[in-house]
Amino acid sequence: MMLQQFDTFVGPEVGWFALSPLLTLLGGALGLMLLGALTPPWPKGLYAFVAATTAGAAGALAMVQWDDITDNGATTLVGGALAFDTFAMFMTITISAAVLLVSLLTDEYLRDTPNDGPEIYALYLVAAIGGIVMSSANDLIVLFLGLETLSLALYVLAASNRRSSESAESGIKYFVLGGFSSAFFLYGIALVYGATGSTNITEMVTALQSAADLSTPDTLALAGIAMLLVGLGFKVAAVPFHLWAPDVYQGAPSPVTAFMASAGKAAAFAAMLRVFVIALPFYRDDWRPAIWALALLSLVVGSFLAVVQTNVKRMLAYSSISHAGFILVGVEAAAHRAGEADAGPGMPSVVLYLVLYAVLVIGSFGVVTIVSRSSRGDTTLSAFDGLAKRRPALALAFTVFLLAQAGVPFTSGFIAKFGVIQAAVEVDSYAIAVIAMVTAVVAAFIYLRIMVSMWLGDVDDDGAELAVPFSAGLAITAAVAFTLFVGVVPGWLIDAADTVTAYAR
Amino acid sequence: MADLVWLIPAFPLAGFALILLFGRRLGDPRAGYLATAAVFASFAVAVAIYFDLLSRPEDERQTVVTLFSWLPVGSLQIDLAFLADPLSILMCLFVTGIGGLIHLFAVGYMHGDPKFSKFFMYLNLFVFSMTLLVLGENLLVTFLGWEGVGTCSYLLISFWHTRDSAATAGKKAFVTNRVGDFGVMLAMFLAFESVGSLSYPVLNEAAETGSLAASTASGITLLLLLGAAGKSAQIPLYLWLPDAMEGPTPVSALIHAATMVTGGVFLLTRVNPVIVASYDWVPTTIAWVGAITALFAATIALAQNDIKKVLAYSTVSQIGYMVLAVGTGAYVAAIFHMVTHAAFKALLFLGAGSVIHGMHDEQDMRKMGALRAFMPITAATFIVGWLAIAGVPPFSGFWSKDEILLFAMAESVPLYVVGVVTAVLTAFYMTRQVIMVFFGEATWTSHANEDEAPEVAEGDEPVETHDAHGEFKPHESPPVMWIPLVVLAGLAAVGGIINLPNVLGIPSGTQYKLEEWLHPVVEFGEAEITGTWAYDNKVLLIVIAVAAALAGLVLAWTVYLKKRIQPWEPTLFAKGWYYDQAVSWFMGNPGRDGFEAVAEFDQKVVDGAVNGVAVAVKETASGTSRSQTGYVRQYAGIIGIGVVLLLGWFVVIRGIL
Amino acid sequence: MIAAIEPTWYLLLAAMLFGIGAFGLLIRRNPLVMFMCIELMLNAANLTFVALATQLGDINGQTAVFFVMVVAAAEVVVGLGIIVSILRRRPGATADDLAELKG
Amino acid sequence: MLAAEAGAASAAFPILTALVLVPIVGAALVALSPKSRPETPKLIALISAVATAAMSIWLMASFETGEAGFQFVSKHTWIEPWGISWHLGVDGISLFLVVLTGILFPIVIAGIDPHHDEKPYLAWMLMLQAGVMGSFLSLDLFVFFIFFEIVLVPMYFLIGGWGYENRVYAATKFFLYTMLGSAFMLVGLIATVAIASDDLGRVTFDLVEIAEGADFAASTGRWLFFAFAIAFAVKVPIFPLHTWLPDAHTQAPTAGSVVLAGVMLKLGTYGLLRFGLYLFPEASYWSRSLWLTLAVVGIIYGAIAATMQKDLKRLVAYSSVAHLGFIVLGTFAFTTQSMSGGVIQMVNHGVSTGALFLFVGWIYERRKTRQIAELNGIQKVAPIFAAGFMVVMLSSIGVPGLNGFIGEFLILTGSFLTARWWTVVAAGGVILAALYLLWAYQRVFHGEPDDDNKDFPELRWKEGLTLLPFLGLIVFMGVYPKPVLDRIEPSIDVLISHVEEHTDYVEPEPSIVIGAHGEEEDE
Repeated sequence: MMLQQFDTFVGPEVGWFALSPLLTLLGGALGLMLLGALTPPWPKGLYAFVAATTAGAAGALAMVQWDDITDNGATTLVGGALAFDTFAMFMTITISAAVLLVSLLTDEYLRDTPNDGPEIYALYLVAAIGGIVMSSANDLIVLFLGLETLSLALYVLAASNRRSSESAESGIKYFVLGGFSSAFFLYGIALVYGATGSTNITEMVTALQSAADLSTPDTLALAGIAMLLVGLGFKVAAVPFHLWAPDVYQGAPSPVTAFMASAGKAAAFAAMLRVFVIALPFYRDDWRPAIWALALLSLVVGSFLAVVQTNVKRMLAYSSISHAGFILVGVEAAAHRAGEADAGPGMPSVVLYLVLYAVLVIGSFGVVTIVSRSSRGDTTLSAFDGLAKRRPALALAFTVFLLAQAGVPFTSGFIAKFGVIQAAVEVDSYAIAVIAMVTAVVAAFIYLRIMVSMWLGDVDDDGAELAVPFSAGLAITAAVAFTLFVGVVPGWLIDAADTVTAYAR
Repeated sequence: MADLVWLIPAFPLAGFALILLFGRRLGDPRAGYLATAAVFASFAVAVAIYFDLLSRPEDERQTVVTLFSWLPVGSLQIDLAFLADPLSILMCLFVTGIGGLIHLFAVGYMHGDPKFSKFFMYLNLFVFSMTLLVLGENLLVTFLGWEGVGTCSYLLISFWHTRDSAATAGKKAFVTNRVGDFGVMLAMFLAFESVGSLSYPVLNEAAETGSLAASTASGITLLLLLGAAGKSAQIPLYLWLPDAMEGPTPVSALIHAATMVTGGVFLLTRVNPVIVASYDWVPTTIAWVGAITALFAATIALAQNDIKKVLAYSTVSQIGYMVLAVGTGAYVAAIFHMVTHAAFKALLFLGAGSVIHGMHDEQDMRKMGALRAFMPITAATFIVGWLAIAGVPPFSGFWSKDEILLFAMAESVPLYVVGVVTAVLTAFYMTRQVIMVFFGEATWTSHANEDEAPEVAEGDEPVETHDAHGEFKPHESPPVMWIPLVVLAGLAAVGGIINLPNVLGIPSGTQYKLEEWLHPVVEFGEAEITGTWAYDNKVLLIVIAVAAALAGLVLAWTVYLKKRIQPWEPTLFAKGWYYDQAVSWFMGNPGRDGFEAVAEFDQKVVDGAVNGVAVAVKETASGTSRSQTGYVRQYAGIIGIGVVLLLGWFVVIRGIL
Repeated sequence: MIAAIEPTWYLLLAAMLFGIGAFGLLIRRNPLVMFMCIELMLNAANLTFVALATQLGDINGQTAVFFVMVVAAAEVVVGLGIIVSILRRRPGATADDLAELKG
Repeated sequence: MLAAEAGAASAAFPILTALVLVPIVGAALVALSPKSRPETPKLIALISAVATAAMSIWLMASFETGEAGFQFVSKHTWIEPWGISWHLGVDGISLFLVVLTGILFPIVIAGIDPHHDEKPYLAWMLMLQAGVMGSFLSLDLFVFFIFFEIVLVPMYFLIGGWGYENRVYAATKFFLYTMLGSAFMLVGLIATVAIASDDLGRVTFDLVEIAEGADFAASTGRWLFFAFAIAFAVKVPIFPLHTWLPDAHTQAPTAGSVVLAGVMLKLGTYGLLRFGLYLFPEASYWSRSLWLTLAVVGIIYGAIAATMQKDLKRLVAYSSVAHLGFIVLGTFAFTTQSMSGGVIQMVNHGVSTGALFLFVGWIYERRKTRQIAELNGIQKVAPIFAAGFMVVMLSSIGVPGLNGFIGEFLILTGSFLTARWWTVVAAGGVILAALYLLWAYQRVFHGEPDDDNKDFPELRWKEGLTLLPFLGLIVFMGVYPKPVLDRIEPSIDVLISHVEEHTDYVEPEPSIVIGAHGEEEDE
C-alpha cells in the first residue's frame, strides 16, 4: 500500500469499532491514571474493579468482533498496520481475561504494600494494550511498538514493590536484559526490511513471493531472522534466552509474575507466530530447525532445573520455561505447514495452549500470592507445608492447577499438551514429541513435591491465620472451574482455536 | 449301581465338611467316629459297585460318570468325570477299606490330642482326594486328587506344627512332590498336544491303535515316571518320605505306606498302553529305577534305629518292587503287591504306632525290647506283618513278591538278582526290627524322655495320649486300636489268595483271580512271558525266593538274638548314603546363595538403575543451577552465545553453505 | 582518489556500533553505562534503517526511525526510574552487586 | 431370553456409563459431605460402591453368553473436532475384570478402615474405582488413555496419604514410572490415529474402527505397538520394569495393595490384549518371542526374588511379578486355551493376591511389623486366621480345585502348543511358587510363638466377613469355572482369528483328536 504522495495526504481508514477492544483498554488506562491522580483515594477495591471491568468489556467486545470476522472474513486495519482476524481476537480475549483475573488477584495483595493505587492496574491495562498490539500487528514496526509497550510496563511492574530489594533487582535485570534483547529484535527488523523492502507483513510476503527464487539465500534476511528469533526467544523465555525468567518471576510481586507468565508469554508467542509463521513462511526451512533446538533446550533445561529448586515461585518459573518448550513444539509443528493452504493443527494447538496455560499459571500464582501473604512473602516450599490442613479448598485448587500443569487428564492442561503433541505427530516430528512427553514426566516431579508438602507436610503453627480474600478467591475459583470444565468439554475451545489459521495478511 | 461311583468320594467329602463346620462341637471322639463312618460308607459303596461290575460281562466293566464339564476351552474339553472300572474299584476297595481301619485306630491313637477333630478332618479330606485320584476319568481329575493328597500329606506331616522338624518335613514333602508334579503337568500338556484330550480311554486307545507316536509315548511315560518318583518316593525324589514320619503314626500308615505313595504306581498302570507304545528302553528304565530304589532303600533300612524310619525305608524299598514290576510289564503283580503291601505295611505301622503309644512316644528301638509280654496282641499282629513282608509263605507278601521276581527274571537276570538280594535284606532288617522291639532283653527301664513327646511339646495343658499313670510301664493299647490290627493281620496273612499262581497243585479255580479281574484294564498277565526260561522254572524261582527270605531271617536271628555275629551297621547306611545331606547342603549353600544373588541383583542393578536415573537428573540439574550465578552480565553473555549460535546457524550454515 | 561512500559502509558502521553496544553491555558494570550501551544498539538499528531506506528509496524505513526514537525515549524514562530507585537504596551499586536471585 | 431383554434394556439405560459415573458422583458427594456427621462419608461411599457392584453383577447376569462382540455399547460424540467419542462396551475379555472391579471395592471399603482422614480416603477410593472401570470399558483410544492415566492420581494420594514409613518415595516412584510409560503410549496413540486416518479417510480415535479398518505397514505397526507396549509393560509389570511394584505394594495401605494387585495391574495385561494384539496383530505376533522370554524370566525371577524377601508384603508383591508373567505368557502364546487362561488368571490373581494382601495387612495391624523374622507360631494362637491364610496360599500356589490352578493350567496347556520350551521353564515356576510361599508360611505360622506373638489376636468377625467373598470365589472358580470360560472364549476366538487374518499365524490344533470327546460320555 504505497500511497504516500506528498501533495495530497490521504489518511488510512481506521475502522474504529474494530479497534474498540484496544480503545476500551486505553480508555480504562487513561481513566485510572488521570482520575486516580486527581481524585482522593477510591473506596477499597474500586481500582481493581474498574480495571477488571475494563478488561472484561474489552474481552466482550473482542467476542463481538469475532462474530463480525467469522461473517465478513479477516481484513487489516489502519492502513494494513493491524490484522483484524480471529487470531488477533483470540489473543485479545486471552489477554483481557488474564488482566481480569490478575486484577482480582492484585486487589487485596496491594493493600499491604505502599503502592496501593491506580498505577499498577493502569500498567496492567497498558501492558495488555501492548500485548494485543503485538499479537495483532501486521507490521513489524507496529509489532515492535507493541512489544516495547508491553515490556516497559512489565519492567515497572516487576520493580513495583519498593520495599523489596528482590523486586528492584528483578526489575533492573529484566530491564537490562529486555532492552538488550529488544535491541536485537529491532536490528532484526531493520535487516529483514532491507531484504524485503518493507516492514509491512503483507508487502513482505508479496515481495518474497514475487522474488525470482529463494534458493539463493539472502544473507541479510537470514541474519535478520536470527535477530528476530533472539528477541522473541527472550520474550517467551526460551533457553538459552531464559535466564531472566526465574529471577524476575521470583523477585517480582506474585500477581505481577502471574501477569507476566500469562499475558506476557501469550503475547510473545502470538508475536512469534505473526513474525515467523505468517510473515516469513518462505524461510520456514531455515528457522524451523532453530525453533526445534530452542524447544528441545527449553524442555530439558526447564524441567530439569525445576527439580532442584526450593522456592515455589522459582519452580513455577522453570516449569513455565518447560511449558514454553511445549508451545515451541507446537510452533515447530506449525512451521512445517507455514504458508500453506492447509495450515495444519500447529497454530491452533499453540493458541489453545496459550489460553489454557494462561489460566493455569494465573491460578497457580494466585495461590502463591495468598500463601505468601500469610508467610510474610516467604514462597519457599516449607511455606506450603500442611496447607491442606489449614485451607483444604485452597490446597485442592492448587492441586488441580499442578495436576493440570503435569498434563493429567480431565484438566485443561492435558488438552493443551494433547493438542501440541497431536500437531507435532501430524507433521511427523515424533522425536520432539517424545522428548516433550518424557520431560513432562521429569517436570511432574516438582508438582508432586509441592502436593506432598501441601497434603503430607505438617503445619508450622507460627504461620499466621491464612485468609483467602474474596476477590482472589473468586479469581481462583473461576480458574479452577475453567480448568476442569475445559478438561471435560474442550470441543468448543478447540473449534475456536482451529479458526485462527484463517489469518489476515 | 456303578453310576453311583461318585458316592465314593462324596462320603469323605461330606465327613470333611461336617467336621469342618461342627468339628469342635463333635469333639473327641465323636468326630473320629464320624470320619470313620464316612470312610466305611464309601467302602460299602465300593463293594457294591465291585459286585455290580463283577455281574457284567468283562468288556462292559467300565462306566464313565460325568458330573459336570470342568475346563471347556476350545479343543480342550475336560470333564469332572469318574471312571469306574476294575482297576479303580480295586483301588477304592483297599483305599477305603484299609483307610477305614486306620481311621478307627486313629480314634484311639489321637485320643486327647487338642486338635483331634482337625486331624480327622484332614484324614477325610485325604481319603476324598485319594478316591478322586484313583477314580479320575482323565489325567486332570487324577491330578486334582494327586495334588489333593499331596496337600493333605503336607498338612498332616506338619500336624504338630509347633515342632520345627515337623513343619520342615511337611514343606519338604510338598516341594519335593511339586518336582514330580512338574513332570505330570508336562505329561498332560504333551498328551493334550498329541491326542487333544486328557481322558484315559482316549489316550490309551490312541496308544493301542498306534496313532500315538512312540516318541510322544516315551515322553509321556518318562514324565509320568518323574511324577511317580515324587509321589511314590523313588530315586531321586524319595527324600521326603523318611522325614514324613514326623507326622502322627496313623498318617504314616495311611498316607505314607498304604495308599498315597502307591499313587505313582497306579498312575503308570493306568496308562500302561502308553508305556507299551513307547520305546523299549523306557520300561527298562522304569524297571531299573524301581530295582535300584528297592535295593538302595533296603540297605538304608538295615541301619535305622527309629522304629518308624525302618518301616519308612522298607516302604520305599517295597514300592521299588512295584515300580520294578511295572517296568517289567507285570502290572498285575504291581497292583497285587500294592494291595498286599497296603495290608501288611499298614499293619506294621499301626503296630509300631501301638508300640510307640504304649512306650509313651518312644520311637528308638534301642530303648525297647521284650515287649511281646506287655503288648501281646500288638506283638502277635506285628509278627504276622513281619512274616508277610519278609516273603515267608504262605503269607501274602510272599505271593506278590514272587510274582514280581518271576517277571524280573523273565526280563533280565540282573534285575532278578537285585530283586532277590533286596528280598534277603528285607527279611533281614524286618527280623532285626522285630527282635529289637519284641524279643531280647528289655532296655526301656529308663523313662522315655518326655520332650520327644509331641503332645507334651504342645504346651498349653499337658496332654497325655492316654490316662496318665505314675511310673512308666508298657501296656497294651485299647480295643479301638488293636481291633484294626487284628483285621489287618488277617488280611496280611491270607491276602495272597486273590492272585495265586498255577503251581504247587493250587486248584485251578482259585488261580489268577486278580489277573482275570484286571484283565479289561491290563491285557497281559503271565501269558506274556510264557515260554521264557523263567516261566518254565517257576518252582525253582519260588524255592530261591523262599530260601532268600529264610536266609535273611536266620541271619538276623543269629546276629541280633543269638548275638553270634557282631552286628554290621555302617554309618554309610545309617546316614542313607549321605544323599539327603548332599541335597540339603546343595539347597542350603549354592542354591541359597544363587537366590540371594538374584535378589541382590534386583535391588542393586535393576532398581539401582531406576534410582540412578533419578540421581543423575538431580545432579546434572543442580550443577547447571549452580552455574547460574545471578550476575546480569553473565546472563547477557549467555544470551550473546545464543545469538552467535543462531547467527552461525542462519548465516553460515543456511546462508553461505 | 576519493572512493565514493557505498551504502553498505553505513550498514557496516551500524553493525560495528551495534557490536560495540552489545559488547559494552557485557563488560561494563555500571548500570547507567550498560543502559547507554542499549541506547547505542538501538541507534545502530536506526542507522541501519535509514541506510537501507535510502538504498531502497522507501520512506517507511525512515519513518520507522521516529517510532524507535520515541520508544528509546520511553525506555530512558523507565530505565532511569528503576536505576535511580536502586541507586537510592544502595548508592554506587554496580550490576554485579545485584545477584541475590540466582540458581 | 434374559440377555436379549438386557440388550434392549441397555439401549434404554446406559449401564456402562453409569458404572463409570456412579463412583465419580459418589466421590463428589463424599468430598462435599458435611463435617458435622462423621459417619456420612462412609455411608455414601458404601452406597455408591454397592450400587456399582449391583450393576456390574447385573451386567454379568444379562451378558449374552457365546456372543463374541461388544455388548451394552454406548457411543456418543465427545470431542468432535478431534474425532473422539465416548465409546464404551464390554466383551468377554473385559466383563469379569469389570465385575471384579465392581465387587472388590465395596468389600475393601466396608472391610478396611483407614487409620485417619476417612473422608478424603473414601473419595480417592471411589475416584480410583471410576478410573479403573473406565479403562476396562472404553473402546476409544482417547477415553482409554485418560482413564488409564487418571488412575495414577488417586493411587498416588492413597499411597502417599495413607501408606507406611516410606510412602512418599514409593508413591512418587509409582507415579513417575507409570507416567513415563504412558508418555510413550500417548505419542504412539496419536500417531496411530494420524496414520490410521489415511486409511479410514477421517480422524477417529475409535478402537474398533481403527483395528478393523486400518492396516499398518509392518514397520510402522511395530513402532506404534512398542509405544503402547512400553506403557503396559510398566503397568503389568514385566521384567525388568517391575521395581516400582514392590515399593508401591509394600508402602500402600492394605486397601491400596488389594486394589493394586486386584485390578490395577490388570490394566497392563488387559491393555496388551485389547490395545496390543487387537490393534497391532502383526507386530505383537512378530515380537512374541521377546514377550514370551520376558514373561518366563519374570516368572522365575519374580519367584526367586520373592523367596529371598524378608518383608512379607514384598514377598507377595514379587509373587505378583511371577503370576503376571504367566498371564503375559498366555497372551503371547496365541492359543484359545492360553489366552482364555490369561484372562481368567487376571481375575484369579486379583482374588488370591488381593486376599493375601488382606492377611498381610491384618498381620501388620496386629503386630505393627511385616518382617517375617519377627513373626512365628501364629497358627498355634490363631488357628482360624492361619487356616484362612493357608487356603489363600494354596490357591496362589496353584493347587487344583482352587482358582489359581485353573488359570495357570490353561495358560501352560495352551502355550505348550506354540511355545513349548518357554512353557517348560514356566512350569518350573510352579515349583518355586510352592517353595517361597510354604517357606514363608512355615516361618510365620509354624513353630512355637514367642512372647511378641503369643497373644496374636484371632481372626475377627469383620475380617472373616471381608474374607468370605474371596474364599468363595477361590473355591468356586476352581471347581466350576465353566460359566466364566464360556463367556470369555468367544471373544478370545475372535481375537485369535483377527491375528490370523493379519499374519501367517495359524492356531495349532492337537494332532489327533480321537473319540469326539463330550459326545460319548456327556449326558
